[in-house]
Amino acid sequence: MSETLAADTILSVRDLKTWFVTRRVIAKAVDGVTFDLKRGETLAVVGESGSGKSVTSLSVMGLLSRPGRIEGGNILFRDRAGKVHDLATFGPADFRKIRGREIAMIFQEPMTSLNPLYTVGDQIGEMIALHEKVSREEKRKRALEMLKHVEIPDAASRLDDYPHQMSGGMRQRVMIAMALACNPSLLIADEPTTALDVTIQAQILDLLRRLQQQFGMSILFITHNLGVVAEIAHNVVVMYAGRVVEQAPVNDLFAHQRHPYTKGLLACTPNAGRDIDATGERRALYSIPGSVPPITALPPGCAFEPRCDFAIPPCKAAPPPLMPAGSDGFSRCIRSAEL
Amino acid sequence: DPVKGGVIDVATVGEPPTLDPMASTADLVGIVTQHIFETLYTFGKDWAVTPLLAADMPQISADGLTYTIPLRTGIKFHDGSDMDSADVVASLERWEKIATRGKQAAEVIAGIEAPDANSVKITLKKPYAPLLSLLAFNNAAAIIIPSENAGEDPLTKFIGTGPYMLKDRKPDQFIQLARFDGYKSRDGESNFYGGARKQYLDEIRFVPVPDPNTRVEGAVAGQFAYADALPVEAYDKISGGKTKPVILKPFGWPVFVMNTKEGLNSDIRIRKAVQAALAPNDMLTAAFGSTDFFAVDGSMYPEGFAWHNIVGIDAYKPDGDTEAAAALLKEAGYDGSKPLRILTSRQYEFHYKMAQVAQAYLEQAGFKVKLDVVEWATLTKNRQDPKLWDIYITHSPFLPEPSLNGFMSDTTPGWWATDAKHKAVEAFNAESDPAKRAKLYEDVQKVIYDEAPIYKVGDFNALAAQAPNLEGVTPAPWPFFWNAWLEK
Amino acid sequence: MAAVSAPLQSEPGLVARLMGRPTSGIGLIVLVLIALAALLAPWIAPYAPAKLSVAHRLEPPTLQHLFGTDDLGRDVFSRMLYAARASLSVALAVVVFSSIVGIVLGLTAGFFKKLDTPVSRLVDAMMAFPDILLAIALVAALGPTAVNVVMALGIVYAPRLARVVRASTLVIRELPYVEAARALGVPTPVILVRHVLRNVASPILVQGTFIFANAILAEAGLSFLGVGISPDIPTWGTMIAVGRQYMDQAGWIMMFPGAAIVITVLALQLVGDSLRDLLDPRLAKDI
Amino acid sequence: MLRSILNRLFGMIAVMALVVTIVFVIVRVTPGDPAAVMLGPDATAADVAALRSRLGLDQPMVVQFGRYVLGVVQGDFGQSIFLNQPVTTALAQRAEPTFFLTVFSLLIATVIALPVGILSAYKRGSAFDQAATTLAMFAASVPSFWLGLLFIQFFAVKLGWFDTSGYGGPGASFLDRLNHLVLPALALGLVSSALITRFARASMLDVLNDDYVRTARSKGMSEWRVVLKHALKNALIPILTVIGLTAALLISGAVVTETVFGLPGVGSLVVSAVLRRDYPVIQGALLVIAGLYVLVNFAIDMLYLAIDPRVRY
Amino acid sequence: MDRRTETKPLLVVEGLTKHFPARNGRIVHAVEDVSFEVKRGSTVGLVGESGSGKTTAGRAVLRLIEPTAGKALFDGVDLFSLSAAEMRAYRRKLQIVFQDPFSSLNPRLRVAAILGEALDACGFPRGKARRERVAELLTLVGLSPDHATRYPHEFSGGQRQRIGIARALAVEPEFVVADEPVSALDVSVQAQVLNLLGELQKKLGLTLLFIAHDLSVVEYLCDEVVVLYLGRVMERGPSKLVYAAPRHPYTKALLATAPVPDPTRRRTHVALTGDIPSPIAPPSGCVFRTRCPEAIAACAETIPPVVEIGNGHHVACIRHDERA
Ligand SMILES: Nc1ncnc2c1ncn2[C@@H]1O[C@H](COP(=O)(O)OP(=O)(O)OP(=O)(O)O)[C@@H](O)[C@H]1O
Ligand SMILES: Nc1ncnc2c1ncn2[C@@H]1O[C@H](COP(=O)(O)OP(=O)(O)OP(=O)(O)O)[C@@H](O)[C@H]1O
Ligand SMILES: [Mg+2]
Ligand SMILES: [Mg+2]
Repeated sequence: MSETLAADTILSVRDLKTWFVTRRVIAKAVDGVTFDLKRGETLAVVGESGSGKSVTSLSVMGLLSRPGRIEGGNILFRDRAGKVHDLATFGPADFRKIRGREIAMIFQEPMTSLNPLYTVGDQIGEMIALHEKVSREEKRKRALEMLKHVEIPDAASRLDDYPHQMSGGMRQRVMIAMALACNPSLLIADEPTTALDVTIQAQILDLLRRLQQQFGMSILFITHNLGVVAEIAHNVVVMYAGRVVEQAPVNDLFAHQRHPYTKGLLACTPNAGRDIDATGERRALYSIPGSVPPITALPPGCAFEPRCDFAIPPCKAAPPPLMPAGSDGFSRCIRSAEL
Repeated sequence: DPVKGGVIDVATVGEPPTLDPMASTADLVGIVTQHIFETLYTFGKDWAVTPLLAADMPQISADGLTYTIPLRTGIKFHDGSDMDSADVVASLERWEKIATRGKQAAEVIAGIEAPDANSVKITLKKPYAPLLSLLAFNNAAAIIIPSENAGEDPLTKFIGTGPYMLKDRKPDQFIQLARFDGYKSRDGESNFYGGARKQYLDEIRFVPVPDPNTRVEGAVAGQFAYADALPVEAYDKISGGKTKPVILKPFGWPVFVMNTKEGLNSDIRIRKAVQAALAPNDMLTAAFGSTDFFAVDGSMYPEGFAWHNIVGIDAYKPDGDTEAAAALLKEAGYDGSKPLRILTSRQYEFHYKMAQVAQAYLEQAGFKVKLDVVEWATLTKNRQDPKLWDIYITHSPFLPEPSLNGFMSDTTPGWWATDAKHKAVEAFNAESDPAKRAKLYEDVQKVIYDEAPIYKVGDFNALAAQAPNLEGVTPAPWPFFWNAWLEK
Repeated sequence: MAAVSAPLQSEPGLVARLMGRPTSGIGLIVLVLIALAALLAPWIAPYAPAKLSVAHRLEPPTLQHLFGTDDLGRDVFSRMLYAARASLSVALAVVVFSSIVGIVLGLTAGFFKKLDTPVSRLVDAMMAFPDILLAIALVAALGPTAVNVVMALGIVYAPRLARVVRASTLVIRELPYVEAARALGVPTPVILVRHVLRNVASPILVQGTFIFANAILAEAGLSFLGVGISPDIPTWGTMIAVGRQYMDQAGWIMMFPGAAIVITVLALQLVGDSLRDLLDPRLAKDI
Repeated sequence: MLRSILNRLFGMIAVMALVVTIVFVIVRVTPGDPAAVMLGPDATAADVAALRSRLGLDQPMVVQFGRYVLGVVQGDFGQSIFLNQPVTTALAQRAEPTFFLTVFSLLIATVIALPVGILSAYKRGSAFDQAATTLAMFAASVPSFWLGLLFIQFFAVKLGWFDTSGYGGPGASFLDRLNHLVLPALALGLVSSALITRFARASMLDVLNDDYVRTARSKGMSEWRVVLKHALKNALIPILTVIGLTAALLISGAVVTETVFGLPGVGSLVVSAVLRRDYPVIQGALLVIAGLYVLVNFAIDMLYLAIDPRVRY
Repeated sequence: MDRRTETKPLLVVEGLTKHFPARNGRIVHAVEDVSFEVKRGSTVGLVGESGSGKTTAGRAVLRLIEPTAGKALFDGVDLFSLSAAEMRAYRRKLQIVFQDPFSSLNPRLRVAAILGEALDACGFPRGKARRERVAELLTLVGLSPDHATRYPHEFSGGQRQRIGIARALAVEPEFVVADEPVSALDVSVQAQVLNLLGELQKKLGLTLLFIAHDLSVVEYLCDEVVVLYLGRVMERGPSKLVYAAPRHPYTKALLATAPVPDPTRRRTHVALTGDIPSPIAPPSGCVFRTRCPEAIAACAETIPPVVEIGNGHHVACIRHDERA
């Protein structure tokens, strides 16, 4: 292993390139993603639909579906024993040992992510049995314990429920219980609250925060909602068209954006305090012009350049590199200093 | 040498509609039931009537009106009871009522009685030469059954006096016949259907195999000891190994029956045009392939039959005479607008093939032709309706008695009824001296060619397949398996 | 949602896309060739289909008779061309007939909630009859003519289409664009045609291809059993039935029409399969 | 649970009722008079009229229908004109070969199709998948009777391994009967396996794209376990449906196959009944087979209930 | 006070109720006794969690589904009492914009045909005038006139939503229901569409019923807000009042739990526990009581009436005055 990993870092993705290559097109879904996730912390990945968030997380889990393939970069991961692996080089058998035990994952759609034909108890128990030698009673006991951890009311009686007998929020709790059953050191949560109502979303976010304190796992939290980011993250990565455009600690990022895209994102969410004046007259919202280009037809330079208010001719020339910006962050904008 | 024992499977053309031989004229019914039931008379060599259940030929009164038939004694039915004259009278009365041929005979029969236990007496209204042949026939047959069963219609108890008795029947699967141990054979030699009947085989099973190719393949694969009515094309196929061909030569004659009552063919000139136009050579070649299986022959009976003669057959053109036909059509004023409707079916593939060739020749002569291809069942129904057809195609074995042929009656489809016909046929039927009858038949044949109520296409042979180790089977239009044995 | 990935690309035409795949490309070419052969039969066929020449019966394939001659000395090749006409037009008529019936039933059941249960039950009941069996019974009842065979098979296949149409209609009925049309006060018949029918066209097209294929097989089966269209019109099925008797002397009589059926049906299925891949968004979703 | 069973039961009865009606209608559209057909060509008008009234054919349609339904409910499908036995008996006597033919073909089809379909879906786009899909499509393109003929020609006539036709004589052993079933079951099974393969593949593909399969993978499970435990069980429902459907198709395929192989089953009974104009038999066979189909569907519905907890509303 | 709030209501909804049949003869209480007013030229926001009956209420008002009970007085005419034929005449005055920009446009029709259908509906003549009108509409929603010959799939989500809006506007309606028109859009595009709606309303004097679950969007866009929970109105009134001083525990909880893009204002506790009950068997009394942190025994007994507490601010809580 040529790459080194700082001791407090559990996951380091470096210049990851994950492409979908078909006979007709090459879709560079992820093309230069770099970030570090520190032990016990939450790293939020934000970006609009199609920006490559899920593909990034699936690359880490080795769950890419064909024709997706990692074309370059490293995914360095430190396991419980302290050994560092490059997941980008892993084969299916290697991944099987890591998944569930070291890295667990929860998904956006609680409605469809659980197998409808098995009880939730079975599905949690299965996770345990996959990685540990446990007796039948033990398995059941542990599953129940997990259900209690995720604060499912009357857990003992819900153990034998089927997923369809539960609400979306409950199911997401079950997913979390399942993910944490083998005490993984990294939890990847791909938009775990997007499909939920605000009140339920708040419950889940709360739960995750509490469990993080309890279990000490690191969380890679994927979302497109900046409010949620503010709510849960320690560090934030902003993605646009398959690339990381900015990384910063959460407070820094909301205080001062080092990339025009991030700036735009924040500006275009309506905020009554800012957008309605004292007379009750509303100001037009800031809006980013145009729309996200398809990843199969990105401009040669900065991907955001066509929509950018700050664009200057050099932006068109070549994709800017990810450069340090601010005290503890990075930005992929050549004018980041001016922002 | 003959050995006792063994079971044979006989592939037949299908499932017989009934096992009551009185109720049907179907060949298939006769083939199966002749093993179970017996008649007073049957046919010996050269189709001479010979006694079966009767002890001897009848004593016929000088006026030809009374037939006294002596019966054999000690004959047992399959149920163990003895046959006597009461059974015979009851059976014959049932025959008169139910069987087609019985009904035909009933028209001339004045009464049937039993003078004593061992003889019956049939009184006629007028002399009727075909009577014995009718009694001897194996379909619509005058079988003898126990008197207590004679009231049944339809028949449910299949109790006869034959060498084999019905053991089991699964429609469309098999009809299983087992040797009847109480059977009493006639003494002496076997004589075609008559004479001694030997029961070598333990069991005979008739397996309905409606599809001719399946029959062929089954025979080739050695599945059937005997497979009936095979397509002639299969000759080479069945010539090697597990089976060998049996040709019955000649078997019968395909015939185009003309509707003399209504439609185009009610005009004799049109009928003559058809007669001239048809080319039997090609029709038979198409239908039967090689001359091994057919003969282009205009005589109503081929050589070898007492009825054979060549009177009138110059109207029969082996290769057709298109010009003559066209001329006749013109004379008849046919303008080609009304189609000549040929009713046929594919039950017998050779019917359909002849129809196709006929169509080509008829069209050449100027006819407009419409083939009406229907199922056999529909054909037998539709031919009853004179409005529906001009020609229908059928075939018949060479019947031992000419008056048994359908067209000889006025009422069968075709409805041929002319003075000339009546004159010839009545004279023929009234005469009982065989030699004189043969002469009288020349007149009948002449009328047929003059008036063209039917068109005989030619002679054809039947092909069957038989296992090499099956011995003692006499080629016959309705194959029978008493006297047969399996070589070890 | 995944369809968002390439919303701005304009799509090439359906035929072009079919030609773009090797399987359906070949299928399509084969179909076109067969259709042309059928259409141009009178010009291509070296002999009249009914022209018999008893002297030349059962001749093996030669240059004069490409596919040999049959039991009446007719040219098998010519007959096959004409048989293609009959077989294909019967099958096509079946598709048209069953589409009309199926679309009417399916739209009715799918669009009008009140009629759904009765119509669906009727369709269920119709589905309960195995295809050839029902066709045989119907043909037996009505008589073996081309029209009746088409009707019988049409009735047999209509429920399948009805189900497909109903299922799609149920989905489309609830789609916002239908609701938008209702909100505009567009009359129901117009909605049915412009919005629903137009969008069930894809599943109908896919299903129609398969029905076409099945109808060819079923017609052959019926003809083989002797309850097909009138036997003096050659079809592939009747040709096989005839050829069967000459299976080992003159195998060509049976083999060529059999092969024609296999090739045509296979081509149809290849095209149908690709059509489904291309038109059914469920299967097309991840590439 | 009970409620949904009752619900389906009711639906099934409704469909059955429609089936009975359709069969009744089909037979009534027959031109011509069943009585005349029964009595044959020589019957007099008086005889026909007598039989008509004996059969109740002179009654109003509603009454006839009522009687017919009453008969059917009591298991009385009438009397075969040709065979002179009750239709039920005729059908029962021929049920065995058809039953075994169907079961064996289904078995053959399933045993081939399931693994191939699953593997095909799993290895979507691979050489195996392409070969399997193409082969399946090819199999689905071959008329089963044609295949049967080729089989007879090759296996029975040339090689002599099997009997060409029939179902063995009276008292044939079961093994002997099996021998008669091998070729037809193979011919029919191969053709039907195509449908099941394609369906199994399609539903597996569907399911393999589902989120819970991804969840299962994310648990660190081996691939075969993901496929067999999580994916297959979910795909099974549509697959079961198509297997049920295939069972029905097989019966219809049996009509032709039985004719080709001379099997004395329900299929060849129907074909000969058609040729013999034996309407009550056609009617009865249609009814029984359609009824079976409805029952099979019902059974599959019940299986759904057993497999899928979601269906228990 | 805003000028618009003084004009008389264009739409008055009274006691709107919609029940759907559920399995086993039970019913879904999708909307129960909902009343509100929409003043001419104003925007009313309908907020609530998923399943609270927002869409159902919106569709029922337009009679896209038949309401079970209630009245919808549009310009004084009760829409619910109109015959189907009479309703057709009203259709063009009331339009709807849908949430999903992908399924709300028929993929087989070109944009010109989609808009053309709307123009047909108001009897707009065919020909050159129509082409000009289509161009005009497209320009109005910020698209280019030559987009008319394209198919929907050739547009991005935001552009499609614009087409949906253009279709609704084609018949020159007075009242538009916008059912979560921006929820399916990317954040960066969402603002464009919100701005467009705002502009159009000003320019055309539209009256808007805006359905959303994003509280900040409603606060920004709407003059008044109606908060639904399990099909019932919890609180309604001028946005300013409701947002500044929510009087219903549910509204408070909603506002408290909505994530705000500001890490310095992180919530410290979760206001609501448990799940939304099933609309098939809503709780007795106040439907919210099962999750309400302030519920008392009496809440289970009576359905709290919606009472006005001043300035058009209405609340349905028996304890509202305790907290006043
Ligand atoms: N199997 C695939 N084949 C081809 N392209 C794919 C595939 N999966 C994803 N992509 C493409 O990769 C890009 C990134 O997708 P990804 O799912 O990572 O987006 P995301 O950021 O998670 O978006 P969302 O917020 O919608 O979940 C998209 O443009 C998508 O179309
Ligand atoms: N056609 C229908 N049949 C039965 N129930 C329905 C129907 N439409 C809606 N419902 C039910 O009515 C209730 C209200 O649904 P509605 O769609 O109005 O909610 P909503 O507030 O728009 O939710 P969302 O935010 O998810 O769009 C829900 O419980 C829903 O399940
Ligand atoms: Mg994603
Ligand atoms: Mg809604």
